[in-house]
Amino acid sequence: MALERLFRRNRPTRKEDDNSPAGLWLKCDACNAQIYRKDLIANLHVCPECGHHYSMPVDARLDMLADVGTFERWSGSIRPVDPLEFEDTQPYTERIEKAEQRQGRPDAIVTGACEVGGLEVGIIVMDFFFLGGSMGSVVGEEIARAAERSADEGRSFVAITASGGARMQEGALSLMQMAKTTVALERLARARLPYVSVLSHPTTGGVTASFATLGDVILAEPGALISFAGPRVIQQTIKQDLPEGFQRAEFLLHKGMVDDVVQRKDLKARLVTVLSALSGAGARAPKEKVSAAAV
Amino acid sequence: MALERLFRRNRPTRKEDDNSPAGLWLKCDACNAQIYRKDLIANLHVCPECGHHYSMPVDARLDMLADVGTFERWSGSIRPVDPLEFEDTQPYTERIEKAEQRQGRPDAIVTGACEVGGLEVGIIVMDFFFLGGSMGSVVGEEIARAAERSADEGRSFVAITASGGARMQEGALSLMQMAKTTVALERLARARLPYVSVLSHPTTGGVTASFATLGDVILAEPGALISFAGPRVIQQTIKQDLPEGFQRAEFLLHKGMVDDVVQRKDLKARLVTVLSALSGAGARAPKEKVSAAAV
Amino acid sequence: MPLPFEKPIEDLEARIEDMRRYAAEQQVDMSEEIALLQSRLDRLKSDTFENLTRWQRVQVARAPGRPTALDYLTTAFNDFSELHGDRALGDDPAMVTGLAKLDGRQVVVIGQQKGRDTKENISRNFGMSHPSGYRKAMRMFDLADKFRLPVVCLIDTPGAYPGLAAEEQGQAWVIAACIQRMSRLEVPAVSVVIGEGGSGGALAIGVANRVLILENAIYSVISPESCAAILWRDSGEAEKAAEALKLTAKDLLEQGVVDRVIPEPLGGAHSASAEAIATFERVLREELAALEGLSVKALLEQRYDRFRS
Amino acid sequence: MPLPFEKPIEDLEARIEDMRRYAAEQQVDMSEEIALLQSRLDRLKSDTFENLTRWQRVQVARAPGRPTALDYLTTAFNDFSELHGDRALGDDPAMVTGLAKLDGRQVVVIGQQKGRDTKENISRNFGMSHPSGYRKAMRMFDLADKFRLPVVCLIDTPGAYPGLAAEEQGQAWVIAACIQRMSRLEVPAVSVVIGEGGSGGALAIGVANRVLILENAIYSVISPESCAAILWRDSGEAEKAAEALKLTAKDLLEQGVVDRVIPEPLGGAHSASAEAIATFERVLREELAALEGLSVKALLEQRYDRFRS
Ligand SMILES: [Zn+2]
Ligand SMILES: [Zn+2]
Repeated sequence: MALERLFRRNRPTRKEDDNSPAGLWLKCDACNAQIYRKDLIANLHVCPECGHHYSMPVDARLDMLADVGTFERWSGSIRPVDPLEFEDTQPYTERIEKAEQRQGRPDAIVTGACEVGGLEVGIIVMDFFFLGGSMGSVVGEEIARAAERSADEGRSFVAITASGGARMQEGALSLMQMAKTTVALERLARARLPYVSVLSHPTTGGVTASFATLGDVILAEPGALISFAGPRVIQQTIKQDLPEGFQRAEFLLHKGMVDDVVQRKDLKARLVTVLSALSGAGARAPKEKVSAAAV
Repeated sequence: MALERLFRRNRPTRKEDDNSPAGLWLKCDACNAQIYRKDLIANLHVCPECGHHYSMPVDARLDMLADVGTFERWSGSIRPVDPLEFEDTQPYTERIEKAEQRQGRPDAIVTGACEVGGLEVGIIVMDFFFLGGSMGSVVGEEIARAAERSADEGRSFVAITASGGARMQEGALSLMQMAKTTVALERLARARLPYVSVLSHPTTGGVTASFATLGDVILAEPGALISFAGPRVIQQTIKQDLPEGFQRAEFLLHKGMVDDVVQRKDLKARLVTVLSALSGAGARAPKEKVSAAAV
Repeated sequence: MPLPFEKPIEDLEARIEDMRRYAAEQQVDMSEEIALLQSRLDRLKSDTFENLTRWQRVQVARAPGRPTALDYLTTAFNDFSELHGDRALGDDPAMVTGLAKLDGRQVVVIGQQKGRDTKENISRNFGMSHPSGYRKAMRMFDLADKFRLPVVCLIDTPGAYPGLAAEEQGQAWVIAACIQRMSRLEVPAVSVVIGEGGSGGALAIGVANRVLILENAIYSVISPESCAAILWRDSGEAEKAAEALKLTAKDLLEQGVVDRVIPEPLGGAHSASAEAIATFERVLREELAALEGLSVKALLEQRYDRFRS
Repeated sequence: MPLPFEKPIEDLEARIEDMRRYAAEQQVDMSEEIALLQSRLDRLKSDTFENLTRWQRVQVARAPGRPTALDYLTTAFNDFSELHGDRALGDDPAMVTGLAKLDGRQVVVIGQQKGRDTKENISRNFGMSHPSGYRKAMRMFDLADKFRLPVVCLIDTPGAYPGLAAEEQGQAWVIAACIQRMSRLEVPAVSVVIGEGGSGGALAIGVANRVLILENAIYSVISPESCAAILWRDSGEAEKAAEALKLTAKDLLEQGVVDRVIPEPLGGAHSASAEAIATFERVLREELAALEGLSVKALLEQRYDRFRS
């Protein structure tokens, strides 16, 4: 049934996340073709048969976008705490530990500086495999710091989003990250530096409802689920099936919410075109105040 | 059938515009009640039986809104010319002459200064009975001058609109009045002086698509037809009947296009409330530049 | 209909009432007994309401009869003049906006409106806004900036509406835009959580210089029910979730999410709305007065710092 | 398929072609005759196009094969990168917007797009925008101001669409807002009427520092057909209406509605689009260069004065 497919799709390609025991081969969720994992990875985690876009690991994303050898990591110095001493079926602290071990980073984000087609860029990449890419205080703080540092250094800003939304284990503090990331973007706006957000599968909840949709230009990956409320919630609310393609990138393009849907193989080139087109003013007038209308 | 009713309605109450020969009595278009003309006029041209709002002559409108004896006329010094030497079934010049004789003013508008509940206001009232209240160079110029003078004198601005749209006999020059009136409003915005527009029946075409819908607050009279394209044009385009109440004030309130639909008897009081609420800043900082977002 | 934990209070009140009637009929003086019972009632009330569990607070925050935004706008304020419409999508009945005076001070008001009965609840969509509601709020922010009027936002929503049209019209986009627009206000802004502060739909009008909350109101990233459904895979565990989420006024003050708690009358705002609204008015007046002196720059920086930290 | 008055030209061209073929077959030199015919053809063309009636200009302005906005954007400009959507109602295919370079100068482009064939005409709604199109244009104005990029608008529309949804979504409101927003641009703006300038729907993106028009384009408050239907009560009188409305480039230059006419190749842009686009590019480059020096204040005042007078 539609909804299930909707969730079986776009699964990541990391061993523990797919159904092929050996993990050498996997069956494409979209076209059922047998794919050799190496080919999938070589093809930017896009099915060579049907072009279905799978979630992309952070490192692969950075390799794909940053000019060779230019990426310099900013994030990683702060670690999540457990302000609410939150415990459901297991303590929040344990969830974080496991995720950190599995993903090799303190939280669901990597930020840093790099060149993209020779353009100086500040970039953030969310890690959906770290507690669903949920945004807590650390993720919010890393994003805010990256935006502010990019503004200070006169860099364009790029965000690659993938998130289930706010991290509820941090309660209202996670909600506040929506405001924190939003106000931090103000620094870029005042410096007239372009911010391009790239919405990858899935981008939902508090992340979609804050910095992710505030890009001067918003690009989306094919088939990406992009929403405020998740399809399950909506279905429970309205008690009916959702239209095919609802909340998908192509649907949102039609609804006027994103500037374009871009194939992964074309993403870097498009970023270079857009960023270079918009980065004239920033260089010229980094410090000047911009009228709200123009921001 | 709906459309016809839609056009039979809201007809003016001037002798030559109704179907009662003697003109002492008339039959209400909305409820068919026999009404004594005096009662209708005493009731602000609103049917005492069903509350149907008829078009209101300019002078009656000014009497109703301006504090007694405070109205000072600004308009009337400029007269329409015939830049295109336009002639259809009769020359434009003849049409103007007849209208001027009938209405006793050079064109379809009266502007001036007055007090409304003690507040200093610049006001414009359109005359639908002068060539359908169409906006040509004179109407546009009078509006622009009134807006600028109000700004210079620190007055709030009120527009009572009633128009069939642009005056096609002046060709593209009449189209340009849409831009002229719009830029003139800028002076009020920069002085942080409030502008309230009141859309009366009918307000359509180039007037609706320019200064009329740029009020800080937009009020509409009950049952008023307010549109860009007229119902006939739309019906010819889409080849189907229009929904009941389409393009009427109440419909537009529901669609989020006007701030409220106000009974004529309550209009002055509402204007006073809104204008006094918004006229603090103008007094304080008449000359200061306002950021576009806030305008 | 009382909340579950209010039953003992209601019973005792009934007894006192009964005794009064009896004394009147029999024309005997029972004032002493009644006084004793009255003081017992007060103790019971304070014991109950000072020791409410977080889940019970959630119930109070949602209690029928609790003052809604319009109750405040028409009682604590004067000359409330509602302005409708977002000029794009429609007019959202779940978001009420307009102009009003508070103690002679002209302000722009924005309030999330729940129904005061089932019929109104349906017409108000239970206080859950569509994108047009947030667009209307942004229109009011523009108006407030242009005419230099302070902004007061009353937060009371289970959350932004999760529906087809809402998603199609970019619910996430307008919430983000509303947060951004409010953070750019060049005038003082005060937000008050008067009932339910439901997630991003509440925060959208909560990016104020001062964020207040009523004693029994809640503010949370997710409803206890949804949280329980996700983490415990059982929405019946809402009580546990409410405890874990630490979503009461007291919790939020400790977390620094809110700046001040507005006390409610003993027994909750729903038991004495006039008194609750009066206290609200007094506190709001203080808060607006305190912000009045600040420059545009100071207001922007204070708001930036408050939400950046 | 030629326009009615192009028939003689087409006939003569056919004859010349025929004679060339004949000469080639027979291997006889008829260059002299052909040269004579060729010069006669040139005279015929210039006679025809210099003396077009206004109604004939209207037909040229609407001629199939006449370059559309996208033809200019993809030929006269480089690196055209289309940006979609208004972030509120949808993405209007009748209004194409994005980023592009003209001779190395980065600009924001907005163009009203008719179809180049019936299928595209239907998908583009014959170049008639809905409110989302004007909202998208306003988004581009914001982008242009923020990043200090000049704006180029290509006008080619019968008018804003007169339909149910368009009215419901406030067609009049967005046109007024678009006129106002464009008048506030803090960057240079040039609008070019490349085909049909239809009423308010055209003016909405025509509040520029410089307004240009192609030699055979038109700009009018109302279409000749509608004007005839209203004033002559017979849309068949469109020819009379076209004459009365004085809507040609030459007329508008005299009326001061446009600032400059861009010449078209003999026979009209539809007969030699490459040449037409090349001329367009050259003129537009001059115009943008001329505005480059001006301050924000100067740009705003120049635009204010241009449309205020
Ligand atoms: Zn596949
Ligand atoms: Zn009646």
